[in-house]
Amino acid sequence: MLDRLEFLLSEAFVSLRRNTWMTFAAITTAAMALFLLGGLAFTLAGLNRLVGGMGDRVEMKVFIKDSVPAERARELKEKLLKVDGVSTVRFVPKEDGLKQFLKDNPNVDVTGLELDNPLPNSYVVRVKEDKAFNEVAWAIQALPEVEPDGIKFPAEEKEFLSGLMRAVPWFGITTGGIMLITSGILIYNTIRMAIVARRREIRIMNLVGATRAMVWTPLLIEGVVQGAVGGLLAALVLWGAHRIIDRAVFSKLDALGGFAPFPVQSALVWLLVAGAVYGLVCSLVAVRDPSPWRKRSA
Amino acid sequence: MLDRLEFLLSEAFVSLRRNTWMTFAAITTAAMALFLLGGLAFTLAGLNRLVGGMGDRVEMKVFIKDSVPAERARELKEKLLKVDGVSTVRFVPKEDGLKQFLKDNPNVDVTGLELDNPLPNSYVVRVKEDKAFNEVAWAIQALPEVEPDGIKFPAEEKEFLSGLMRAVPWFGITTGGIMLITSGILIYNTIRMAIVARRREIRIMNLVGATRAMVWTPLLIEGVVQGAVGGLLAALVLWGAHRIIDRAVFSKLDALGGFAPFPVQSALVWLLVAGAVYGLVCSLVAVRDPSPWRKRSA
Amino acid sequence: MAASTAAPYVEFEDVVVAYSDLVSGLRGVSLTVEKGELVFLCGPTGSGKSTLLKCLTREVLHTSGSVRIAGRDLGGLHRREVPLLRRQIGVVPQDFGLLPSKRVWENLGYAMRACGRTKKEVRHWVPEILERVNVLHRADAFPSELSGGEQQRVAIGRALINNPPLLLADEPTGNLDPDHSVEIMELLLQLNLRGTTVMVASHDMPIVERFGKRIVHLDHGQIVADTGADLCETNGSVRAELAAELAKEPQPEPDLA
Amino acid sequence: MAASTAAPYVEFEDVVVAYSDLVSGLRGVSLTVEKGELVFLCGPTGSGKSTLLKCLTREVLHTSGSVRIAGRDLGGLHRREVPLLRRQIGVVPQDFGLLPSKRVWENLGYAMRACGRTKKEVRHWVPEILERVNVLHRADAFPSELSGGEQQRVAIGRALINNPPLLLADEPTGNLDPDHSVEIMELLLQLNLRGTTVMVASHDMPIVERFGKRIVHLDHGQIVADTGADLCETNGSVRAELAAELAKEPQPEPDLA
Ligand SMILES: Nc1ncnc2c1ncn2[C@@H]1O[C@H](COP(=O)(O)OP(=O)(O)OP(=O)(O)O)[C@@H](O)[C@H]1O
Ligand SMILES: Nc1ncnc2c1ncn2[C@@H]1O[C@H](COP(=O)(O)OP(=O)(O)OP(=O)(O)O)[C@@H](O)[C@H]1O
Ligand SMILES: [Mg+2]
Ligand SMILES: [Mg+2]
Repeated sequence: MLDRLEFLLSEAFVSLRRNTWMTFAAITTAAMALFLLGGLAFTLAGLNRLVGGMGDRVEMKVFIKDSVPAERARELKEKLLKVDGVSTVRFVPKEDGLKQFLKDNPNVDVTGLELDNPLPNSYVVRVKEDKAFNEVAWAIQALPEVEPDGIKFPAEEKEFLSGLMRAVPWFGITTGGIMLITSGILIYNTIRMAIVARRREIRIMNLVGATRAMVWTPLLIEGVVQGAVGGLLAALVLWGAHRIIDRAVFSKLDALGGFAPFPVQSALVWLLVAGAVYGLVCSLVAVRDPSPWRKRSA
Repeated sequence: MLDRLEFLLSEAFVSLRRNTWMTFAAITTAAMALFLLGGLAFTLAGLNRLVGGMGDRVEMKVFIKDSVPAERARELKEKLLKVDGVSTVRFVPKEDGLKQFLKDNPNVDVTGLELDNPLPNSYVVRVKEDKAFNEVAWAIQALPEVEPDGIKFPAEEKEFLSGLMRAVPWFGITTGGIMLITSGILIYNTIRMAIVARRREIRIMNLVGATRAMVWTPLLIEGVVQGAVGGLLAALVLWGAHRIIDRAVFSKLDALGGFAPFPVQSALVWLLVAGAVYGLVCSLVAVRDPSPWRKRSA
Repeated sequence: MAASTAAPYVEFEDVVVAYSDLVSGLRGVSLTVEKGELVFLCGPTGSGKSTLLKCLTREVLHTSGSVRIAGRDLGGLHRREVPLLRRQIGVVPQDFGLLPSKRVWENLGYAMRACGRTKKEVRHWVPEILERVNVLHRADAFPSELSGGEQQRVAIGRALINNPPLLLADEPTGNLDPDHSVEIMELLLQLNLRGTTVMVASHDMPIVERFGKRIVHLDHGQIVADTGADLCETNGSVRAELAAELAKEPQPEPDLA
Repeated sequence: MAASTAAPYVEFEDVVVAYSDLVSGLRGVSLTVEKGELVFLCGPTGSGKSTLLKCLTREVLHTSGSVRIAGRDLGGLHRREVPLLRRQIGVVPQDFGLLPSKRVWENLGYAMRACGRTKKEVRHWVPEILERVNVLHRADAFPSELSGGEQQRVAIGRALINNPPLLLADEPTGNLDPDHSVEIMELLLQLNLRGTTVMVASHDMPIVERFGKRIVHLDHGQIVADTGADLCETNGSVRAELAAELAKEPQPEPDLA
């Protein structure tokens, strides 16, 4: 049994060593497909994180009626937090509002403003989910303490961002679909290459009485090894790409909150496993389709 | 001469027809590489357009000293337009400023504000290029009519956007680099496939006295045809991808100003040409590297 | 001759092989070969000799008729059973059929391992067989680095290695000089004398006739003559020599005539 | 014999071909062949016959010594000149060397087109040559669909097609039955009588001897014997027949002896 296993393994490794080019092509192809898929997965995960962070940032200003005393306005916090979909609530007393306004508009003539503050008390309300925004706004508007028409929606730019983030899943799905098809074609080509390269050899092996398992097990092992090495390579390339992008893009862009750190270990493990499975599937399909070398006989 | 050309062409086409699988693999590989590159080019062009549109939107508010009479403030326009890098300039009289403020903050108590307008006259200045922003700001600040520290920079969100747009070229370069490497590997693999597939045949052709040109011209023609068909395919796939993305993403996202329409004709022509060149380069490299079939003899 | 038991060992019954509507390899061949026989197949090129041998290894599936080995009908053989069939048969294909990416000794070793032998057996037997067919000095070469005759001898060596009960050799001396041809033919005869059933397709009439064995003549896919062995037992010297030689060796000798 | 002019047509001078440190194909061969001669190369397998012929087509580059055809040293030949050299030589390789993806007639057609012939010439000559080597009925088959002998005859046909001044045949009858072998050999002789210089590597001693031509014996990469033709002009009948036949045909006959 052990002897047999050793035979199959040595067959696989001798073949890997001798068919240098085929090995190279298979490994790079596997690496490329896995790089595409791995990069996609990582990008999607990162964007999701980003969307999560962003969604929370989308906030509205709620202005309280001037007739409501400051004391009661403060107590409104509890009521607001009870509204479905509200994440956080921050009270902005009219004094703080004026300070912020003056800070934003340093050139405003302040004479008289400090004595007769024209700004109302207000709340900054953040919603849990971007989608719930409108419902939350309606619910808050219904509160008696809130000024009629007293909700200020996010600025144009924020709306743009939230729209972008809403589009991300769609974008991910279409890009992912294209990449999957691409790597599918790569897999198919690898398989056909292997079949063409080995047609003659398999015919001869069969002729000397080798069973299907005997001819194919080394092929499967080869496929698994190639796929695994390809996966490793993909992980390394992905890591490199991450570093490049991190340096080139994200270091210049604090607003994005920095790039997600690269999960070296799990990337290595996952891409290795994915590569091995990819290799196995490749060789299995190559091995299962008997037409190319059976056409010749019979 | 014509007879000779016909021979070379028929050689190429017979071979294309007989090596069905090789033809298929080469075409899909070419299509894939061109799809990646074409998609990249299109995306970059689209983003540039977006950045162009955005960059223009990045504006600063310039507040004029209250001591400067409205008349002279109006005349400042000329001076501002002369500043290097300034794109457009819009005067906002203090009255309009207040109106805008009240519109933005509908809950502000207006009592007294209309009589004693605390806002200064201001200008909204747009810069031609995002990068020139700081220099423009410095130059304007130096003008005597401008309030000291009287330049209001864009809001946080705008800054984020302009940062993102500043990052786009970098992002494009890194992504483009990776895609170029990817398609480079695809090209290399295609070439090696062709060499392996033909090694024996070329040896025999040489043996019967065929010159290098005679063996290779059909190969070059084959490569060009495969590349061109691949390019066509890439154009079609790109078109399809454009439609999918357009429907899935951009229709939901008005802020992006809609997706750039797909330039069907020029895409077809360019990708066809690119494919033909790609095919030619592939076959030329395949044909120039004699080692695989020369090792055997001598 | 090497005596048979009840049923014939190899049996063709009205076998037709049609490669296409126009081209046929065999058109109605009926032939029986007893266990332990040595049969030469002769005939002009394209007469169907290789096709006949390929029917026995199931490289070619006959269109009609029936092919039987030891009573087993090859027509009804499941794909999984084909390897088992082939392990019972030593084959020397006309185009040698060596694995181009394996060295000479690996080619033989692979054939042994394919039939379930251990590494130890490979180490022991491969050099011995290579010695016997005279290519031991090229054991580390790849097939493309061998001369035509050397390749042929490797192919013969590979067929011998599992001591199969049935040996099919297609033109085993086509690329060999007369001395080596006789040597190889005597090797086949020797195996035959030990009980192996041997079928050889050959053009080399002088050598074939010298052995005085049964000769089946094919032409255009049909058997045109079948000269029995006993009719022309002229050159018995070879056999006598071999028999004497074998008597010295301490190996088991199956039913010798 | 077909008389020579001044310098010998083919000339080997102390040629050594070392495939590796241990394996050598030729070890110091000196040989001259006059224009219009027919030379058989004989010797056991692995003795260097194929290597010698491959030196002339530059498939193998000799390690030392010099190889000359019509006074031209092949050692100094630029890579671009090799095709021109090969167009002057008809080659029948030992492994046939047919293009697997081309049909039989395309294989011949390609060889013609490679040498600059027109489509019209291909249409005219290919069927004629295929007829001559007896495989016209398989003109549309791919090489893998042919019997061994048929493949060999296609290879011979391809070598004949450009009417080359020098013809090299490596084991051209290895897969042919005696009748076809004689036929092919006579074809070669006929070409020789018309002025083509012919070198044939062959094991088929009975046939070789029957023609009574010069025989060069090789062994272990060295020439061990060189039997001149005139010594054994026993069987002149073939030549006489052919000469008579040729006399009838209205073709130009270069310097016949
Ligand atoms: N490409 C090669 N690489 C290494 N060794 C080779 C190569 N080709 C031939 N040889 C060796 O050179 C020697 C001479 O080979 P060659 O083919 O010339 O023999 P040959 O006389 O044609 O034999 P045969 O009659 O069997 O065809 C042999 O020992 C062979 O193994
Ligand atoms: N795979 C195939 N496809 C189509 N026709 C074939 C195939 N193999 C053989 N043939 C044809 O069948 C006929 C018999 O071929 P076969 O190989 O059996 O002849 P053979 O007796 O072995 O000849 P040789 O002595 O030349 O090897 C030939 O006409 C050949 O062209
Ligand atoms: Mg045959
Ligand atoms: Mg040889």
